[in-house]
Amino acid sequence: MTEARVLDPKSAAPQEPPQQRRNLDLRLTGLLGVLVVLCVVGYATRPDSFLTEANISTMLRLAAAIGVVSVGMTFVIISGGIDLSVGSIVALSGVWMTTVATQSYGPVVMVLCALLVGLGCGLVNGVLISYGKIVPFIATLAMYASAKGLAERLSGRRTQVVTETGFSTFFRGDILGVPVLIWMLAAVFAVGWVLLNRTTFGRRTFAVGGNAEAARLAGIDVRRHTALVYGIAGLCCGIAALMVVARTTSGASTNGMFYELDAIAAVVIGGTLLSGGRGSLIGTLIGVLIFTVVGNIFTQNNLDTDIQNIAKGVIIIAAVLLQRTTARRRGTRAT
Amino acid sequence: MTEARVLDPKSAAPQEPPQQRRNLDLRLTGLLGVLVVLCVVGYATRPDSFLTEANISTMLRLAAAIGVVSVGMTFVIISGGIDLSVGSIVALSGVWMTTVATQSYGPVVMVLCALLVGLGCGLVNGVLISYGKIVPFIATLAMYASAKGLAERLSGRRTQVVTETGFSTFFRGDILGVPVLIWMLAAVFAVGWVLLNRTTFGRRTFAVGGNAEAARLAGIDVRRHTALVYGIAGLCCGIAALMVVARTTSGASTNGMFYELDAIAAVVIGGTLLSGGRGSLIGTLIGVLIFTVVGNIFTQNNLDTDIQNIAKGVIIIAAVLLQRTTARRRGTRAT
Amino acid sequence: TSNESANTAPNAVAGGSGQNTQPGKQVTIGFSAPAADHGWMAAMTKNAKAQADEFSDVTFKATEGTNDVNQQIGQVETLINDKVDVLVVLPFDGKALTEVGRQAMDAGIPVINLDRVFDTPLAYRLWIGGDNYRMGVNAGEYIASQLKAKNITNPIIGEVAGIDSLPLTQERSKGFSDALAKAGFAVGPRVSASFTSESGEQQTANLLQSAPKLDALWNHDDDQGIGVMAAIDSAGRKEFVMVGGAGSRNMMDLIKADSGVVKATVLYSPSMASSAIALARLLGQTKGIGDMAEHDIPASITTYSAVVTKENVDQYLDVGFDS
Amino acid sequence: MTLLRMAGIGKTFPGVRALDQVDLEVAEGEVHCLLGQNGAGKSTLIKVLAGAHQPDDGEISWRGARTTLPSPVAALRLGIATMYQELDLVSDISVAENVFLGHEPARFGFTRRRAARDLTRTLMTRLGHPEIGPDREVGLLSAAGQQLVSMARALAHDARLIVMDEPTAALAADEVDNLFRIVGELTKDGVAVLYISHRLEEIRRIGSRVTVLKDGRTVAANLPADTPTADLVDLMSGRKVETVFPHREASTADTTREVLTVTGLSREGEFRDVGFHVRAGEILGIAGLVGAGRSEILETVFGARKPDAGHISVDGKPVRPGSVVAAVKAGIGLAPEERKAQALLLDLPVAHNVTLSSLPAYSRAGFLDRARELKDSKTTLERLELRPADPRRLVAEFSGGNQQKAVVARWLVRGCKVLLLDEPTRGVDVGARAELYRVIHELAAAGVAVVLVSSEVAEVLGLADRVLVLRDGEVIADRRADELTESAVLDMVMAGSAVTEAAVTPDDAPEETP
Ligand SMILES: Nc1ncnc2c1ncn2[C@@H]1O[C@H](COP(=O)(O)OP(=O)(O)OP(=O)(O)O)[C@@H](O)[C@H]1O
Ligand SMILES: Nc1ncnc2c1ncn2[C@@H]1O[C@H](COP(=O)(O)OP(=O)(O)OP(=O)(O)O)[C@@H](O)[C@H]1O
Ligand SMILES: [Mg+2]
Ligand SMILES: [Mg+2]
Repeated sequence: MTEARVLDPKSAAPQEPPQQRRNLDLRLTGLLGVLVVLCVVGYATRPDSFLTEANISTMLRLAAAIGVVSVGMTFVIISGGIDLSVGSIVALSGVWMTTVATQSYGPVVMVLCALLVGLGCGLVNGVLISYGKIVPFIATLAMYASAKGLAERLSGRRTQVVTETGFSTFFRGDILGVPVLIWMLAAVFAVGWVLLNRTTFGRRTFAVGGNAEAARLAGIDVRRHTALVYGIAGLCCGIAALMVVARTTSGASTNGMFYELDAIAAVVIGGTLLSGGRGSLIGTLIGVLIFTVVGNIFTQNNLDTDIQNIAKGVIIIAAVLLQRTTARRRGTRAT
Repeated sequence: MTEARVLDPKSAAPQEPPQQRRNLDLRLTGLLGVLVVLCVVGYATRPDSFLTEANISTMLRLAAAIGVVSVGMTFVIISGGIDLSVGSIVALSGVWMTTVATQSYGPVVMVLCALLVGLGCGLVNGVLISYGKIVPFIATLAMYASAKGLAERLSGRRTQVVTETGFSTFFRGDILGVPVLIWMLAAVFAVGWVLLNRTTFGRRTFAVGGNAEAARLAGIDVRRHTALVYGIAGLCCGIAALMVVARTTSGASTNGMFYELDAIAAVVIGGTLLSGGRGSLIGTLIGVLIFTVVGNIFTQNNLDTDIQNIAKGVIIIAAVLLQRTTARRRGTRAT
Repeated sequence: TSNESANTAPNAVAGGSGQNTQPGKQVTIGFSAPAADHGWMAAMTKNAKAQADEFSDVTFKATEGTNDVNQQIGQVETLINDKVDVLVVLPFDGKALTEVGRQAMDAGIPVINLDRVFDTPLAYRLWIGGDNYRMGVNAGEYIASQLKAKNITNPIIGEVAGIDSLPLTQERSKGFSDALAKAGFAVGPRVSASFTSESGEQQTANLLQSAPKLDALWNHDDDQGIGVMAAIDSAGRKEFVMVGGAGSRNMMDLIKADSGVVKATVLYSPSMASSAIALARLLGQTKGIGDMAEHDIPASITTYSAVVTKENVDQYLDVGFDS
Repeated sequence: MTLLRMAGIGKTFPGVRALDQVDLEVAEGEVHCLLGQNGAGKSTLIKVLAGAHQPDDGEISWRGARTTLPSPVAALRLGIATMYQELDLVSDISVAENVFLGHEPARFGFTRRRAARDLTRTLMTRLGHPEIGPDREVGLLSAAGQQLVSMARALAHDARLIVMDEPTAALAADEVDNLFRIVGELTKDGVAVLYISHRLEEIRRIGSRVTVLKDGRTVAANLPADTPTADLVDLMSGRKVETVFPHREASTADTTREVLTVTGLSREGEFRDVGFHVRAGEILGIAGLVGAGRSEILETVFGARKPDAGHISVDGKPVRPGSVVAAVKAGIGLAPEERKAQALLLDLPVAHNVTLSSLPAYSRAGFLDRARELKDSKTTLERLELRPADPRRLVAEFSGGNQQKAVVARWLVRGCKVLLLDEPTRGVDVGARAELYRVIHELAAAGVAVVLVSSEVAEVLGLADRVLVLRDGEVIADRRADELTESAVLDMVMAGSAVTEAAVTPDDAPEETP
């Protein structure tokens, strides 16, 4: 046994810089790195066409619909939920707005119709989840089946062609030389970013996803908030439906297929935690772009679908490993 | 401190009814109720054919493959993970075992091949998730794409017909008048149940899913455990591949489509928490049967697909609401 | 367009004349097909049902369409358990449903195998379907002749295929490249969509980017064709000849109008479903086909993939389906 | 004989040097106490000892031999069992499963469930709580119940060294005695205990020697347990801290105005017919044993639970029962008991946690004023001596006591009419505690009606104007604080239980064995 001893009590621990921001930035930098690497690969394999304005515009327009859906999905996932019904809602909104009855009222009604149908479906999801206390996975799975069925019924499973020329002219056109779809994507992202990062609504979304009970005890109306978050996701689906209809000049119950998987994948690749409470819209945007660029490179290089699939799996893993900084930092806790 | 408590250990210590168990039972009873109601509906609408031996056997054989996959999925979800790759693994195992090269070695090698491929893919998932620290959603999404691509490449996208007669004879046959597939389903469920509820492995699975950090601090090798759980899920996919190949007498890269969604839905309907730590295999079995019976009723009654989809959504919600006992119990805190 | 023709009656109906229209013995026909998730498949199901409705002596039982072969086997089994008189099966994957087809035949239920073919004739009484290889060949030959006529020597020929993992897509592509090879041409950029207009649009948008100049383009499927057309339209491209596939009403209208790139489509008509039901009824009533010398219905019928162009389009408008 | 020696231990988290040259020595059969302010590195040190963290430098020897602890299993194998500060139990599974997690009695991989249950029952009985059955779900137990399960788990390991990180933070007086009885039994068997607590009187009751950490360094080692409090505090904080309850300033508010009125509040199985009122500037203390229903009452007043009967009103206006939103609107705030589960967003910066209940005040038209948010959070953190006082850090990176302060900070920022504090000083060190007391007094002086629940009777008596004594969900006394003494309160809360003479006040003799 050793003697009692007393040492110098005045030593101090060094102060350190704000952690969170740096980590997020690091993660996003990693992701951006992946995107840049992909672009370099694209350019190396097809120097003639990859970085042309036309190809970039094509990629961005391709990314538009899934990008908008992913914005909504980011909100849902940050709030601790999941939405499997986005694809079906896109289909339903698109079909509804292009039925003959709706088209005869002109483009404004068509747009409103898509937005309202999307919002409505989203709110039904939200109410089932928050007030009906049904787990998000199940509630939105039910909506997935129902909305799809309804879209099939409404359309009689036929592709509804847009005959309303005003609609097509506007949404398929350009503004200041940039396609309307790209403007829309940018606008939705910008509004989403501000909403998530600069408003009380966004702050509450993080709180609800991080610890719903704590949020409730802090005086947040968790149920109403949850319902609204799914409403936002639905609204995004409505906007995406506009985009898909504009691009394909038609509404069909097959639109939006696999959007749920694609959107969730983009959100998660983008660094948003599936368990909620943490996430970033910029990450989501980069995630969407990564998938779009990968698809474009495959097509540009005329690869077989089977190789594409294998490569896609490998790229997903590589992308995540490249941005694993966070996992390492949290390693001590999360291992 | 009460003397009585301390000094007389045997004292009254009012043995409270084990809470957990009772609630689980209540929940399962609710689910079983849903199943019974569905069977009554089935019988009422088709009294001539619904409850015939042939129809029941058809339903069970139909449920076999997805049932076995759901057993593995239950383990994964209880351990706090998710597996999106099950469908692709079923496809890959099926294709691999039916390639000409494999078939020439005879039925035993075919069976081993399917099981090993399934197990191998599952372990790759597990290692990526536990040692590679990639979130399950992303790791298994990557496996989903890669395994599918590999299956397409192996099969040259052609359906591989089973020419090995020994295999078909056995797996398509009966034992004691009951189809082999149904025996297999029963066996997998029984083994799974014992493993989950009566072994240290199973109980640790709950702990890992409930609180991974606590499990680690308690001395459980969480990473190895996680890897094994995904291995089990992969093995189940291998078994399911045997079943699908036996039923279709062929292996194809299109097998197993949407199994991930169906299995997750069955598991969650069965009362297993998506967030991990809680769940029951019996619930999963009932969940699988509910979906099978619903499909059968639709077929028997000649309903339109679009109506079927809408109805399916409604039935999912109804099933959950009918078994919402648990939600209400935890309601005081969780509202 | 589909909107205009939405209220018109089913366009393709078989068995309109002759003795066989007289009501006979009551026949229950079981019908199983993949999910009606795009226009062509929906038209198959719809035609089958419409054809069945034409006959007072037919009870029609359709099961939920599914793209899971395991599920489809279960459904066919259910129909067998139900003891239908005749089965009409359009399998998602012919090889995978062969055994259950055999099972039905063994149970004494004649099976009409629609379109995607079973592995062995033992599994069906009659096969009726299209000729995917010939469809590709016809598309290839049409394109080759067009290009030859324009004296193009080194053409860039694009292809928008359907779901790559289906045998029918592979056959179509093979026929296409074989026919082109005969003319000394080869397929240039090729993408595969999934029979939906959205996927058609996405894939074509990418394809058009990778090929700044095209001479011809074959699109396997007119359902995805709506999206393909939209992509071509947004890219503002019109320097090439496009040929469609399957023969939707929409595409035929475009061919007739002759105002864009679409010059032809190669038929793969869902009218075969109507024929299948008509033949199923006859099988159930053990009748033959009136105009044939044979007493029995033949064992296999292949529909012809006609090339529909501006010149002959009027003649085919009635089999054009709503995409 | 020296059992464990840790020398020169260092551990750095990104941006924080949590441990820097720590030395520690534990002898067989002693209760070695580890002292230090919030964030001094105590929990980090014991996590290194448990194999949960890997040290960056330093060496560890066990019974004289150098060893490494690469994983929790390694530590458990050596015979080091740990009760962590943040209850690390799996809440979804049963008590027995938690107790034997990782070392289940088993044959060929099959669990022997009967054996596990029987052993658990024996352990819980030894801990004095046979009513916590082996099949109960841990998540449904109270914090104290969970602490007992944690204890049982440590005992189940048959360890040579048991590490206890603030085991009494969630316990009431009777439970503390119980714990100390067990500690006594253990040390008699030669088992060593490494004991962490912020309650210095406990150290005098059971401690053998004391090691003091400050800012990740050992500033004093192996001091005798009877080292004067003032010296210990001095070592820990580097300054003199007033450990007594601060002098009450007279309230400036209208102290006759009844702010919170509760009548006839009942909830099936939890409490019956509870009524009380709190005036502006008054501090109402609630005393009672664990399970007496104190937390439930606060949560019900706050709307987090729906009462079966009863009325709640603030400033005479009735508050809609069962709605937190309504309660917060009416000006009620609650600092809940379980900070991790009920209060904190671990993955968010402290600033966001602090302003969570006051978002409308920090926004215009829904847009946040983030600069002001940061500034105010920083001020509040500094006022509560939260360290490091960097509002942008994630809550998860703070030590337990500092997290607790963040919870209190939330309601300071909000400024409410009624503040309900459930165990506000749990895990808070002596210096900061004095600060918290001062803050509570200031709030009262500013006219806030404060309701304080604490398991430390001395704290209730020292802070409150009036004390409500609860037993089994019923109010048995409502008196002025200066009319009561600690032993009187303890008598009351335990009356009806078999012995009252065993009730010990914290200033009693250091050692006691049953
Ligand atoms: N996982 C982590 N990541 C970053 N910093 C951490 C982590 N864990 C602890 N720290 C930091 O290490 C320091 C020591 O924390 P520790 O939990 O050991 O304190 P403590 O002495 O136990 O305090 P308390 O009495 O409040 O429990 C603190 O500054 C804390 O913020
Ligand atoms: N002696 C006990 N030890 C542990 N848990 C108990 C005990 N008695 C009751 N409980 C459980 O605790 C619940 C109530 O505990 P709770 O923590 O809410 O009470 P409390 O008076 O607020 O005590 P504290 O806040 O000091 O923990 C009871 O419903 C019961 O399940
Ligand atoms: Mg600590
Ligand atoms: Mg309490």
